[in-house]
Amino acid sequence: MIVRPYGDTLDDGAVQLSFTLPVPDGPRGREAARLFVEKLGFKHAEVVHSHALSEGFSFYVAYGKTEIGIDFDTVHVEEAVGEKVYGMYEACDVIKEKLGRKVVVVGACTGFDAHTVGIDAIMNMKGYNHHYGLERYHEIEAYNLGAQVPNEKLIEFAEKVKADAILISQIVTQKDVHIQNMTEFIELLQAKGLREKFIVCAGGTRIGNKLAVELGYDAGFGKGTYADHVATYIIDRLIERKTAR
Amino acid sequence: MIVRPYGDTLDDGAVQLSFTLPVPDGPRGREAARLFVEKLGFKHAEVVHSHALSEGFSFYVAYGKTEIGIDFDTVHVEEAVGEKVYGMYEACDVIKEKLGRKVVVVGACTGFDAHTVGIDAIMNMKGYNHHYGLERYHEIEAYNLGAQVPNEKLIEFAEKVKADAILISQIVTQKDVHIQNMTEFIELLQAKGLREKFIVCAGGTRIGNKLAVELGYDAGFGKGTYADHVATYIIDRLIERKTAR
Amino acid sequence: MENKLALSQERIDRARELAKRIVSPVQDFIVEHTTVTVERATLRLAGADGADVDGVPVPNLVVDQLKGKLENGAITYYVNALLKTGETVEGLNRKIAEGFRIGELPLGDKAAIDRKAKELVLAFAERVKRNRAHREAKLEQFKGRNCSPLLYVIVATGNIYEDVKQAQAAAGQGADVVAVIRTTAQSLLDYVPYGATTEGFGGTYATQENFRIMRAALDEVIEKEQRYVYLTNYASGLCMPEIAAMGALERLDMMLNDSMYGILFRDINMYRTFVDQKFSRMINAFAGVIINTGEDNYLTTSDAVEKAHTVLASQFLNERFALEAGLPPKQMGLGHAFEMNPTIENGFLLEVAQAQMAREIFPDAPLKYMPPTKFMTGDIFKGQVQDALFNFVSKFTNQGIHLLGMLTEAIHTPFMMDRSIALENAKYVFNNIQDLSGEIEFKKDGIIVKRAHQVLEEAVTFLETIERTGLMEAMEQGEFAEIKRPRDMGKGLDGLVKKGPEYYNPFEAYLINELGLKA
Amino acid sequence: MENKLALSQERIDRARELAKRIVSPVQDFIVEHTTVTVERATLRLAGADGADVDGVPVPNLVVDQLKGKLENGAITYYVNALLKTGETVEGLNRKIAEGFRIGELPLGDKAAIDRKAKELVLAFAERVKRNRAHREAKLEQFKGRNCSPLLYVIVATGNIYEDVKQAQAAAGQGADVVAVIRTTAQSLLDYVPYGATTEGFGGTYATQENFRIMRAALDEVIEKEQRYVYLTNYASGLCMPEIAAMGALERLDMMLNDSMYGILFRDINMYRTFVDQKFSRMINAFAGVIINTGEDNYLTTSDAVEKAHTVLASQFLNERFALEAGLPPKQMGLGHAFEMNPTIENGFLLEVAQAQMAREIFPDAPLKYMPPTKFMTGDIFKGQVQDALFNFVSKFTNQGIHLLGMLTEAIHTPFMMDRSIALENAKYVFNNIQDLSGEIEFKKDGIIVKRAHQVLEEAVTFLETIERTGLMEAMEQGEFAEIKRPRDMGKGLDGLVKKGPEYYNPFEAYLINELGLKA
Ligand code: B12
Ligand code: B12
Ligand SMILES: Cc1ncc(COP(=O)(O)O)c(C=O)c1O
Ligand SMILES: Cc1ncc(COP(=O)(O)O)c(C=O)c1O
Repeated sequence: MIVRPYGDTLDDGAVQLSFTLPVPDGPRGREAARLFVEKLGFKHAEVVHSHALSEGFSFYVAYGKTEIGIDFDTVHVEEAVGEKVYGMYEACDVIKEKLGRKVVVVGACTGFDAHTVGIDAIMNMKGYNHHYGLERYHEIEAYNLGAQVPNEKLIEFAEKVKADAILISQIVTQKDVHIQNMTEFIELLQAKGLREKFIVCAGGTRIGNKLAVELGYDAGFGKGTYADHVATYIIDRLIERKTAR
Repeated sequence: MIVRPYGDTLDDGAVQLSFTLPVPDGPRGREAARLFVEKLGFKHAEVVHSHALSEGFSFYVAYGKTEIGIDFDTVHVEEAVGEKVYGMYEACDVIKEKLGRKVVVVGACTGFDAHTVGIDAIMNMKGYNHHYGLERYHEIEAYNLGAQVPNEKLIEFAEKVKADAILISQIVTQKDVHIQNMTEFIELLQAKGLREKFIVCAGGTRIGNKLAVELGYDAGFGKGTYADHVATYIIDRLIERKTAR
Repeated sequence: MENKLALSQERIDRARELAKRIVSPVQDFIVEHTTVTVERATLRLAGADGADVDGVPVPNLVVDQLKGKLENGAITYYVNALLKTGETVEGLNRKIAEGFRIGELPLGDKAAIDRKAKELVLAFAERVKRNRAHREAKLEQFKGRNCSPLLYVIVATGNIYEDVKQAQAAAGQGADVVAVIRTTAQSLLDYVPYGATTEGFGGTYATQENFRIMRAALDEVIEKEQRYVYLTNYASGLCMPEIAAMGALERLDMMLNDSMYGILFRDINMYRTFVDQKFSRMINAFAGVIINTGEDNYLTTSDAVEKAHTVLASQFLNERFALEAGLPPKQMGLGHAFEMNPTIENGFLLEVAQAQMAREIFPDAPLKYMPPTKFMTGDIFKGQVQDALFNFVSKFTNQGIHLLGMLTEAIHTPFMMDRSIALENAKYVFNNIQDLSGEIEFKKDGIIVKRAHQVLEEAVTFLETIERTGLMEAMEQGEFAEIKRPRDMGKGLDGLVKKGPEYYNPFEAYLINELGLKA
Repeated sequence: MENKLALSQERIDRARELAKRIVSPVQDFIVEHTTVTVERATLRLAGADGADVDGVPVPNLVVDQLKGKLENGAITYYVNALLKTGETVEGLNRKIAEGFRIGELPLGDKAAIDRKAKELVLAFAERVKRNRAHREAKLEQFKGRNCSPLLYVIVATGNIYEDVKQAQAAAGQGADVVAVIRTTAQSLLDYVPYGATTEGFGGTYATQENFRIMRAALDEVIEKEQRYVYLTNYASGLCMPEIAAMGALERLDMMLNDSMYGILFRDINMYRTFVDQKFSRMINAFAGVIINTGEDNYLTTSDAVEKAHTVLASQFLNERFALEAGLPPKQMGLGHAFEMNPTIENGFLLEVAQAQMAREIFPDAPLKYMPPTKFMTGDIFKGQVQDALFNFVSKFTNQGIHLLGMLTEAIHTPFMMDRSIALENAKYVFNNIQDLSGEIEFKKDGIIVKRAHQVLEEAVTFLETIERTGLMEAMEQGEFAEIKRPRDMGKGLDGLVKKGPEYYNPFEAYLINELGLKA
């Protein structure tokens, strides 16, 4: 099924846009804005507002109608975790039963990133939005190293405590600094021959499973993640590995 | 010069979009939204928000970065009036001097359109935003026929008062009703062999010179028009015609 | 009712007294007249429905056949035809649609006609009472689930089936009231189209079938969301009483129904409008339908600061006309609007003053508060903020019916997403300032208090002028909305009929009696 | 100062007294210590500047050469080198950058060193006084042209030349204050980079050259717009005093400069931070720079309702630390923030309570009010409304410095258009409610009044606990922002130096004298 944006009628293709152009405000700027929107593939483009930001910059609000659509049947997303998510108690029961030992998890906000609220939400006792964090799981030993942890140090620590999984949080994404930092981490692991030793998960506001997997992680977790999701993922992978052996 | 949208760095091509898709909210919807934005020509597309509108519809906010640009040098707009706009007194002086007779203007909000505020802004004594309307011009005889005037009636009246110019206002544009109505007016004029007899101007929130000229009008006037603009246009055309003869 | 403005009760009473005196001569005129649409509405109440091959509705066919005889009341002939043909109502409607001319049948026994007519009156009354009871039961069942003020959105796709999707989505997102906007210029049609429709400009035709479709769709959502969802349509126009009749039959909950809107904003003849509004409001009163008046429209053409008093004066007049039609205050959605130029310093204070003033003067009316429209621009981000302040004032001054402002007001009729954005805006603001109104007092002699006093005073002065001039004369002179409307001009004048000595309308009589009006 | 909350002066005095007692032992520690960055700041005030081929700044080169000797004060050796080499300041800087080691020069005559040092002090004092006078003259010249509260925006492109474009555009659109956000983690660098920079993440390096470039750019706009535009940068971090020094020299007008932010949010050692904040604040005090404190940060990690009292308590502490450094209240931009969960019923009332409370307790401080950040989402339309309510509260409670909320807060550092949208939002709201504050009284014993009383009471209780525990111990135990910071951990501890008996710092002495502090 081809799906198109919907304004008030099926397939009208209506989209709202706003942007700045490095040209003065005025009729020519508005016409350039309209042509730009058309060039994006809009059959019908209307600039409904403009104002000057400075002598050389101007702001535009536009609405367009397009015939471009997406075949929804071909859209697939591979989330790290499926429908089935263990609650805290369930997770602990499964660990006891299927793995018979404590699971060790190490997490940190790496590189220069100091946004700990996200990783804390996953790891701290208190948790987030009424979902307890990993520290509260009886069957999980969780180490949260906090903010601005160098990749090298994190790996060292994970080796020391014989971690099953490493959790990395990256919130700042400007100039793709997260991609650099996440890539460096994986390369470091590989250089040390440790990649296969850990389940490696990344998370953060702008991180999805797709990106993380592309960068060589086992899984990625975005906005709205709870400890439950990560725990489920880690436990299921460990069980898989155990069975595979 | 090729210009691209500007977020915070020249040529970063940053654009904000929002739209609805006729699919349920969720990871697949978000991925479809992202793919849609990419398909519009964005190299980098990020869906930063989604929420459900109903079971089958969902809303997306996205930011994208594109390399698509517009060659600003080739963007030309032909406005009805140039830099030089007469003020009221100046306009009257020019009429007296160059035409030596009163100019007759008839205006109306045509078809089913009842939005008279726009045409009133142009014609009524009081005017708009401290710009007097045509009725206040000593050298102009202005007739404002008001709302929902059938095209036929307007033409009749214009003939009766020997109008120099006819002003048409169209505000409702849903389902292109203004285009139908404006086209009908011109066809009617032509059928009666009267097209050349009048200067015919159209105006309205969503009407520009370009559209009006395409539809066979002499000129079109959009948002932010004052009586001064229309008066200037009419006077200059009348002078041209007089000189041409 | 809280009193923050210390308005003078004496001045309020004075204004009410003036309104009464202004309306009185108009009422005298009204009772002596009927109109084509009053007659058609009566026929509809009796069951006349359907349309011929050209789409001309049965009530119109009947009335057209009765040229010259309308002064006796169309219902006489319709009931006569029922008796003469022995048809059911449906059967007769079908015959009429096929060309059967009832005006030519000889009139039978008056008493028999009266008996049959009273049966039809009872059937109508029962149906409407059932509707009313259903509404009241559902409101009771889902008490406390609606927002206060009620969140009111419009749908306006032109296609009733698209409208349904949009309406259900909006109701699911929290809308309490859904209004189906009519297509551009339907108010100028002297008939009500028939059947489900899918083609309209800037709105969808008001038809009885469309009413039914939307009512059913919203009833579904009501059960799902466990919240009553009010359905609204637009009566004012050339068919005001007929649409009111259809609304009563199909359990609409609100109806745009102003005593003067058609005159001023649609150039409908004033005699016609005054007669029509009375009958339509009697129907709404009986059906428990909340009327919404159109004072907001004044401010789309006039300045909201300069002309605030005309809004208040018009509210007093609409109130008076409503009382004369048997409407209790709790069914009076008197209109006003947030239409101040956003560049005015302290505009917010003036808005608060005016909204709070309306609240205190009409304590029992569920005031209808309209959002910024005139000063909305294509700058949708700015628009969001204008709407946020509007939401704030509305909640802060305890309005009753809150029309959601759309960030795209200056651009297009609402997209599905626009409505959702508007609902989020309002729900956030309402919840965030939930109890603010009870927390705040205004400084005596401050800008807000002074402004309210000033507007009330100006309204009294304005009403005094109107009283001296006469309402019809005042409208001829352009006292309202700066629009001049000569009394013998405007659309629909030819549909005005002076009642004859034999005029017969048992529906009207029934309503007069039920509503406790003097005949 | 208006008093709407009827807060108890006795409780306010009590809190101030507690703050004084809490800060007192910390002051004792401070006066006995210096740090590498205090020494480098002193060198900068004397004129040390430039960097070697590896980019190591001259002040760092000097201090590194003086390992073990810092307890005497680095300035002794720098001035000694000036005398010994006969170089100008610039000449000496160049030599040092090329490898010249001043630590190894034998110390000359103390009196000569002191004379030369005092010359440098005078030169510094004159330059800073000139800056201050210039600012005051311009503020006088363009009086009444700034918004109240001041509209504060950030630029954060990472590239100083892009920043200039954005800053000039914003100032042209009405921004009163432009802050150049620092690159991620600059606060953890124990040196200040040199020269103009074009590469930063989420911000631009704070360098003296960047300060100069931006100051010149804004000075241009000032003349064009006939409105003063304040320039702001960020001091707190490992180089707090040095950045304050650079700011004083380059006529910055505001400086983020908190007494505890670095400890809590950057894991900088607490001894280090306490010593650094004192010297940096003395510089800011002398230069007429308004400091901004960072209480808003508490609410990014803790709950704004539960932990409101920690914000107030921290304001009392920051105030006390500031007074100890000679800062008058009018230079204290004490921080707080609109960080309440938007789903809280009556959240607006609680925000008003807290903001108004801060206003009444610190009547002379130009309070710095931070916008919603934590609860902003990718829903930019909702974000606009959150920012609108924030703008409303800020104006309504007469805040001093208003950080503009960005609708894209949860997405990216501001685009040029985001800033413009934010300015439009704030300007509209401010103008629309211009005099609202003076119009409104709060109900006695209402939600707002009670909330303010409660927060004040909780703050007093909290300060009492801190006083009992001791400030450093309390920070070790995680009393602030739920973050535990052991006193002998954290970055920069190795840069702490106990002053020797011979410690010499004529700049410090001059400031102490000028600011009327006790030595
Ligand atoms: C709080 C905050 C701060 C606080 C951080 C305090 C702290 N201890 O964390 C302070 C004030 C210190 C701060 C500083 C800065 N910040 Co900041 N900050 C924010 C803010 C307001 C909220 C972030 C937050 O706490 N979100 C709530 C948490 C719960 O959500 P989350 O992080 O997404 O986490 C969830 C998921 O992503 C996931 N998750 C996250 N990590 C992981 C890891 C794993 C393994 C898993 C499984 C899941 C997972 O689970 C979590 C729960 O669901 C955002 C704006 C916003 N509203 O998002 C800006 C924001 C993130 N900050 C930003 C910036 C630029 C900065 C600075 C660099 C500014 C500067 N130059 O000074 C500094 C420097 C910080 C640094 N060195 O990293 C930008 C980032 C822009 C970008 N896209 O690159 C933002 C978006 C603001 C903006 N628009 O400019 N910031
Ligand atoms: C006021 C108003 C009304 C009033 C009109 C009162 C009146 N006497 O005019 C009332 C309440 C009656 C009304 C009704 C309706 N309205 Co209305 N209305 C508006 C509103 C709020 C403002 C329009 C306005 O007055 N603008 C101010 C004037 C000064 O601007 P302007 O018209 O653009 O005129 C300027 C220029 O365009 C130009 N100009 C205009 N005409 C001409 C002509 C010439 C020759 C020249 C030279 C220049 C010129 O000069 C003027 C001065 O600069 C707009 C929303 C908005 N904010 O724009 C909706 C809007 C125009 N209405 C709309 C609709 C749909 C309707 C209805 C159809 C709704 C309904 N189904 O009931 C009805 C029916 C009206 C009908 N039959 O035409 C839609 C149109 C959607 C679309 N794009 O098609 C809008 C955009 C609202 C919306 N978002 O839904 N409306
Ligand atoms: C009282 C009233 N009736 C009816 C309408 C709509 O009627 P029309 O269909 O004439 O646009 C309005 C619209 O603003 C109104 O205020
Ligand atoms: C007081 C204070 N100083 C400094 C900063 C920024 O410092 P950094 O560069 O460490 O992010 C902030 C930011 O919130 C702050 O509140």
